[in-house]
Amino acid sequence: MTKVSKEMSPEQVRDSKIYLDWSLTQEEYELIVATIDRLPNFTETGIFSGMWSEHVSYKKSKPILRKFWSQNERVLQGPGEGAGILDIGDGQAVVFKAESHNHPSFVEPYEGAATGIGGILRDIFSMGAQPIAALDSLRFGELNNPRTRHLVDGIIAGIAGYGNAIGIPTVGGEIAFDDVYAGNPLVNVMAVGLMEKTAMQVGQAKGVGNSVIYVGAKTGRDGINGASFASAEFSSAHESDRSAVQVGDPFLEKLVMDTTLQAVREYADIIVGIQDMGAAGLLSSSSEMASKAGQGMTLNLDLVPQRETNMTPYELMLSESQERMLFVVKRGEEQAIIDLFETNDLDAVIIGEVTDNEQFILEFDGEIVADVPIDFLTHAPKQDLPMAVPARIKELSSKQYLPDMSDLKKTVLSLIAQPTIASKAALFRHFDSMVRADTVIKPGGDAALIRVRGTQKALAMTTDVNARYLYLDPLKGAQMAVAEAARNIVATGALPIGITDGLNFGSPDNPEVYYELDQAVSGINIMAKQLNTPIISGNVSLYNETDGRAIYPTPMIGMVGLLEDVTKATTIDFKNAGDIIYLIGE
Amino acid sequence: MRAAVISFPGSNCDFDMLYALQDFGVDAQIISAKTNDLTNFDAIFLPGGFSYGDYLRTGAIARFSPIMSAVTQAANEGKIIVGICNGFQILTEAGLLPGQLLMNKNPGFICDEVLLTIANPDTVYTNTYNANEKILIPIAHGEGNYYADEATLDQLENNHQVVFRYADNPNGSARDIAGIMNEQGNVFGMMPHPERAVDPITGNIDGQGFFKSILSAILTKVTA
Amino acid sequence: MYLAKIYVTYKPSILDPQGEVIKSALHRMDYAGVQTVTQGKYFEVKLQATDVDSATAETQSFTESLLINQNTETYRFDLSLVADEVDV
Amino acid sequence: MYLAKIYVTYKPSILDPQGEVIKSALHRMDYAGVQTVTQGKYFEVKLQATDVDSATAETQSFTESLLINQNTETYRFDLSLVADEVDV
Ligand SMILES: Nc1ncnc2c1ncn2[C@@H]1O[C@H](COP(=O)(O)OP(=O)(O)O)[C@@H](O)[C@H]1O
Repeated sequence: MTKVSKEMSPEQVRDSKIYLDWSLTQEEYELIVATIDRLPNFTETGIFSGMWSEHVSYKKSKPILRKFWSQNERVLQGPGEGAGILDIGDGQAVVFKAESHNHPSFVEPYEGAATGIGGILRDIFSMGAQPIAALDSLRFGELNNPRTRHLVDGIIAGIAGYGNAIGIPTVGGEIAFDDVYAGNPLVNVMAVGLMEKTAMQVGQAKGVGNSVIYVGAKTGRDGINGASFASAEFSSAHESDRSAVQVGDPFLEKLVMDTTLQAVREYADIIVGIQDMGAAGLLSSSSEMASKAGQGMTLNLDLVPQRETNMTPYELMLSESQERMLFVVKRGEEQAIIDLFETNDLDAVIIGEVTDNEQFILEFDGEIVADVPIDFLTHAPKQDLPMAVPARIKELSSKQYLPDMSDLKKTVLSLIAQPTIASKAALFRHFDSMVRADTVIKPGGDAALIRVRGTQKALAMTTDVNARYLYLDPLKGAQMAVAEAARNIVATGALPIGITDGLNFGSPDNPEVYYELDQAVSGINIMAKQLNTPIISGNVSLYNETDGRAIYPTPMIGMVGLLEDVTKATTIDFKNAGDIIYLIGE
Repeated sequence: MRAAVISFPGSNCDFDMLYALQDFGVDAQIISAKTNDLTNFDAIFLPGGFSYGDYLRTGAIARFSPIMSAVTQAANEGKIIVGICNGFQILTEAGLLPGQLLMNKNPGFICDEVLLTIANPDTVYTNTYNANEKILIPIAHGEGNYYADEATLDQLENNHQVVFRYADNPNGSARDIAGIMNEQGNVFGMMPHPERAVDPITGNIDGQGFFKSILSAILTKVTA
Repeated sequence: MYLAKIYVTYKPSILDPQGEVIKSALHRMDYAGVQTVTQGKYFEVKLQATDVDSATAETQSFTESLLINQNTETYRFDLSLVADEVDV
Repeated sequence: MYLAKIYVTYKPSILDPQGEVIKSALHRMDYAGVQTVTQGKYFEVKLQATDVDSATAETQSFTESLLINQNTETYRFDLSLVADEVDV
């Protein structure tokens, strides 16, 4: 008896319709049957459900995301890779991206936030860049709710626990509190990296016969189906219904990061591609690398380093165990890479090869357990969804809200007593904002500023969005978010040069939410073009709803700016008594 | 002067220390904790970070790294050994300095800049500062609460081994201790990070005196 | 007064990075016989309760709601009767 | 194979800030009967040894040299014989 024979047969998959539980639709299943011209087996059905989840495929948001303006003279890499890259002159480039970890952080605040930091840093160093800073953007319910306080404590501790240990400073962020986030907090993180332009790596598996090398932590059953989980609505009744939680290991990731960067420096000529294993783990990293290069790939799953016993092919492919990377290396040159990782006490194992047949083939225990067309697997059928102007916007537009401002002192005091407006120093003091000794402007200013060692340059960075504005007008609110980010960058003396975003919305199946998404993207675009700040990377988190109630449309804007002369940096404090204060703008 | 900065797996302030030393013209070099020879160096720096993830206890696992026997030997030969933050934790775990760094009195990591008082200006580490001078130095730790039993603390005080104290104790350290040295004065540890306060561009240069002191001490030793 | 000794460990499928690192350290220190190491938490809680049943119920309740994380951890505990302490 | 269960606690004179934080949290959650809380560490170590004496000696040795810091911590442990596991 083989290990896989206790799984459902293809007929049982069909009859039980288990794929519906994995969030494949009936039409999608039928399309698979028609395209591969047979019934998909259990493993194949599982890998389609993973790859076609919204979280991995962006099948619902892509028609809108495609509108993003992402090209100007600086852009070296736009959306589509682990992170976007901008030229900052002198042969150097800045790399940045945002990521959301909303659902995992709600379930498991410490580990959810910690693994969010781990994941976004892998996106940066898998491009060949040294991470230089992290930022966050957080949304919680009101603080009088004990569950919210528990989430705040856990999420702050998780960001600190991972970021501090791996030694990347957390230099900025923003936090706001509103009841709409009580059952669905938002944890967006952003990371910024720096590299020599010549070190640029992409996640592609070119060259037939080249080896696929698995690097880093062993695979366990962590977060199986995490990608489908992140793409499904939350119901508070199901809080205990969890697949195994992902636990982060910042110590291991530091070794993986340093060794990966060393490999990029020393073996650029034999490394063909690098990709981190994020959502849908080994499955999406391997199939996307091959598909982008127009190749096929065969993996032997028995070779995958495993932490637990009796793991099935489905589990091995879908596991979201942290701190893992995939390298494609020229055939015959593998040993140099394997040795390098081994000297740093890390597993590096050849698990497969690049092929020319454009099929994605998985072998396990002497059998072929999956054999599907790779392009089909990595390109979920797009969905164009209906939009509708939200009823509240139609109704609201006529009446204008006028605040009562008869007692200015009272108004000011009540404003600064709001947790959203009050200083967040008590929270961000848990983050090491100075490690690497390059932090010129620490949290507490408008944007953070990190000098580029060995040059006169510095990079400014910030995250911003006021979702209440978007709730009232998604188009204008999104423009205001970009404008706010730009003001924060400019306040340090830097020139805004690019944007990453974290689009946090409710269910796109609701036409009003889909409209919000579309309008927000248009708003970001309008302002981005005005400011010449292309959108070079980002993340989409949909289904942020609890019991049918969506969060405010919350597109976090992460912006980076370039300051050519760091000695010209400006800080927010008043310098001298007697200096004149100007108010600029309308 | 030739200085080694030891890089343990999980160290993350090793390059910060290296750059700070190089800024002062020191011939400094990163040395892996997996090696075991320090004969060519005059001074050895154990940097901050999370060696071995700080799993189990801070510094507990790093203390058994191959390099530590060379560090102990160098200490016995009277060479200067400096542990900053995690380096301090490793030196106490290794028994090269007395006491232990416990979890902060209010649990949680704190990153801040705090005022230190120079408790003893006649040391290798403070000879360019004045007695009772106050300097602002960054801290970044979750386990910086210095503990030793009363007898040990009395001994530290009597021998003037307390080098820095917190002006406003951030972590519960016994007798506000921020940095101590051994009886001979050649092994030193502190939780705050002077290497983060040397470059004017970061807005704080109060740590410069620390490096200048070490340099002048070594220079005197060499010329004496 | 009752003394509850509570032992908390990770569920088997959960990654225990600390245990792995400690195991490698022990191997480097030549404790070659060590096969596996897991690190958990250990609590001693003294509590006033009218009888052993209510002490048991209370210990269960606060352990599950605060001391452990039910997503990742399991626990067991034992209870014993101890003398009341004089507050100082 | 032997299973050593090792319980590590702070010496009584050492302040246990985590224990204090947990105690206040339990009081806020209305577990009024809770008098004291201390948090320690709990290890489960499986080791190969020829007999119980050498398993005891080995456990003592690695616990004292690595697992605890003798300035501030004490420990106790129990040993039991368990079935060998099949390596995978
Ligand atoms: N979660 C956080 N992490 C790190 N820094 C933060 C965080 N929240 C706020 N900050 C910092 O606090 C300062 C003020 O932030 P914010 O209140 O968003 O300011 P503003 O509204 O002026 O943009 C900024 O320097 C910001 O980076």
